[in-house]
Amino acid sequence: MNKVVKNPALALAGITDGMTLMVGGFGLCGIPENSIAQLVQMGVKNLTCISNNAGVDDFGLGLLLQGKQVKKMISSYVGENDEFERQMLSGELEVGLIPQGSLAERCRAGGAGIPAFFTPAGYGTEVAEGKEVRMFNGKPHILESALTADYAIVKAWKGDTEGNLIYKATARNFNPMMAMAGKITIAEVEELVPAGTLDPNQIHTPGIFVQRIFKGEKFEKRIEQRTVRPKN
Amino acid sequence: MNKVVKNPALALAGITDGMTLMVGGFGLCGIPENSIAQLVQMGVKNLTCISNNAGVDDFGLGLLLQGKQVKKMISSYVGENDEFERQMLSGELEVGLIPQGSLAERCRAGGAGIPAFFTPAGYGTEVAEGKEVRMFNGKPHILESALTADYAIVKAWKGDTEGNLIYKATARNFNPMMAMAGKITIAEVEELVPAGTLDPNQIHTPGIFVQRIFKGEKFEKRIEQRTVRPKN
Amino acid sequence: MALDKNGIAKRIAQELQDGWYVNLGIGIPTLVANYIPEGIEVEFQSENGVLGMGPFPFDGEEDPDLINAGKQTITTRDGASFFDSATSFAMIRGQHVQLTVLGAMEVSQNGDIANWKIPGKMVKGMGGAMDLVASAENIIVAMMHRNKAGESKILKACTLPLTGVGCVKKVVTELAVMEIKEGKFYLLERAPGVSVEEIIAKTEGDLVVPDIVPEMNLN
Amino acid sequence: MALDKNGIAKRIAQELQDGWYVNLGIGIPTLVANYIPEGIEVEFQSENGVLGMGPFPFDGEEDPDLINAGKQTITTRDGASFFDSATSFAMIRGQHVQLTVLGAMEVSQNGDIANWKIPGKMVKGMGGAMDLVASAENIIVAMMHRNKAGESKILKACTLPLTGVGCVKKVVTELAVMEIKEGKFYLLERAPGVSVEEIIAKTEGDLVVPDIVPEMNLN
Repeated sequence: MNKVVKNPALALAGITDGMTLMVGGFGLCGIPENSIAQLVQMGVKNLTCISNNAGVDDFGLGLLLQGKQVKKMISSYVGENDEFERQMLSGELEVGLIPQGSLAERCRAGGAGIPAFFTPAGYGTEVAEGKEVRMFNGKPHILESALTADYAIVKAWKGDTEGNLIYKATARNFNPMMAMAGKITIAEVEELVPAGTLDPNQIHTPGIFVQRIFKGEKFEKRIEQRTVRPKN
Repeated sequence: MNKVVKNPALALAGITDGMTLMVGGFGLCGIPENSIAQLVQMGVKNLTCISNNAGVDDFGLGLLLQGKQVKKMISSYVGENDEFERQMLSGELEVGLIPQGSLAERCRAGGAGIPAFFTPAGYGTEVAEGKEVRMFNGKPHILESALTADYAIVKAWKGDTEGNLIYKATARNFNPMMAMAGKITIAEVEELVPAGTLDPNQIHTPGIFVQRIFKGEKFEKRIEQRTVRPKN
Repeated sequence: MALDKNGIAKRIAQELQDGWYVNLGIGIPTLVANYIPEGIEVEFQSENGVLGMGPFPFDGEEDPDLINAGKQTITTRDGASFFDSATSFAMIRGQHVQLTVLGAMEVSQNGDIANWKIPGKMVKGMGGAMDLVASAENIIVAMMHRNKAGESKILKACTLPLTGVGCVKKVVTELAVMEIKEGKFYLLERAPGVSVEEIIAKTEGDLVVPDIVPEMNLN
Repeated sequence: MALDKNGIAKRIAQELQDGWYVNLGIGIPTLVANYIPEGIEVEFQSENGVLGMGPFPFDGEEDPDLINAGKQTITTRDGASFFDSATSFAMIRGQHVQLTVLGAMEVSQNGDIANWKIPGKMVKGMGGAMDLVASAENIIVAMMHRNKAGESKILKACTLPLTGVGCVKKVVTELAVMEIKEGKFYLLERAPGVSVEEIIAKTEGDLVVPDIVPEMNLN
């Protein structure tokens, strides 16, 4: 069941104006760089992007914002991004803010066929407005619904030809849940190996969740907050 | 944060009559054999056991049934067990049957602080009796609640002193979710290694979910349905 | 002539499409894996936590930690993966598995299925069946047309406790292939040499019979 | 004398207990990791998916794939683990993390906290804060007693949009340690050399002051 496509153009074929995309990553860590570059090149517009963050001005999803390709961002934390701020304040860009844990769980739910679940996060805040509240164990919870996307675009460290994925360190973050929640899921990987190479016991995302996979040409992996100790 | 205890007796200390236990495994695969033997020795009674299956007559949870230590089994599939059948038909043993996917998800929910979720499984069947029904995407779903336990007892392949666990093949099954859902979680492992030995990228159950860990003395690993091809 | 169990499995295998992930139940469904048509690739999922099942192991090479949902020792193919039960049912409930094949005690003409409980007899539990039938977009039932008492299992309404409602799309028995739609069974094919009359006689549910009912092609 | 940020962190570190898993927010809370009392072991969780964080990496050894929730490059200790965001918040929501320390713009005497949004200003989002405050059994707020305009942040009722309701148990500022219970702030300790009168003057919420308010012991 070979899912390998040759390049980002083939991987992202079918993404059109107005679609909803999930894009993996936390800050600039574990984002599908090559796919984002391809989205810029394709020039698709009016996208709804579900992604924990919105990148920085000149990297990550910030690149799509620069090209005014995004109609709506659904995230838990934005900012770090002047163009984002300008578009949001001017009303060009819609923004839906979701608690980070609810965002993760709603993506997982979307992939797992759980249409809705109760969580305590956001009760009593504006996040809860219009949502059902119910007590469990003496504590109020709100009902949150599943999220899905036309396409989910994720980035992994290693992948095989059947779409099995392994992530590295904290570059895992939202990628596994988004891979589950895409109607079509595209994975870009640093290393693409034949099926049978990866240990079946160590697969983070089983290939069933991935429809297309390609090896990214290069990964810049920009660091947002370089913090170091001096070597002595 | 050393969680190692020397033997099953110390690992299971605190389990008393009437408690609810989650016990990992699918059939006889991935069950905590040494802990079950210890429960038999302790003679604790009136237990509620949440476990996908109930073992066979002379192995797995069947051993607890023989000693009439179980008041109630919560499972998805029982049978393969004459003593179980006798106790159930005579009314000595209560049995709660739950669809397997709902059982897995309810354990995960218990561990993840999700008190309830909607699932399509069981709608229109006796499993749905008394449960809230709601339509999502044109399809009826029922509301299922989280499961937790006083103690969860799981079995892993490798574990480290901080309680990080790696399972082998399909012996993983219910163990990871049950590890999350126990107020106190006890892990028995085949191989116990110092912290830092296991690759942090390949941990199936992070140590935060495990309170006590011990190396099992021996693992019989009985096979329920040996099916083979002849070697030619 | 009515098919045997392998014949039923062989006919169902014709429904497989390239690239599908498939969950096979215990019994006749398991046999489907032996008849994958040439030129297509499918992957088998087992709900206890494995994707990419291969054939049974060679004698002496069985691994107690590697079983399928029927608790049989198995092997895996290249590209296999293991996962926990919650993830496994996420695949099933989330409709990532394209086809589920399972056995049944009864199927009704609105697609209800009963296959887990006979009141008054020992109840073994539903296992993963309720999740599978409630979730799958595409469910094929593989079973004998009648029970051991000679009563039709293709019914107007199920008499046994249900496993799921309105979910079965297709039924393959030793006599016929039937589709379920709009509250009726539609006879699509008959087993080689089996007459339409015999199928009608052995079917209790409403059966729509077209003028021409082709024989199954099992070559 | 009022504490500096490190003093606040040092005082909060005294609350740590052996074997706890702890989530530290951005800002003052991050500093708590520098003052773990002798003889106890705690593990730090970061909600982007790591347990067992170590110190910042040596210059030149930073790994872009290894960051904390503040997007800072980090290292890990022996026994660390990585996991996805859903599992990370399962730990938090499921109360497997024993202590959460975070900053705030306002705290009210019934334990409400506001720390994510100032209407009319740019909104950056709540990140994981709403999950953390709604879930944690044990939340300590680390902040300055007053804002830059000199207004008390220790209030009868929050004026800013809430992050969570009735969740804060303890507040540590540069002036005082206060417990929240029964709808009031209880003054537990004062910073060395800070008078009870100063704390009262700078606190807008109802403050219960015992006869004797010990000084914090920061040695």
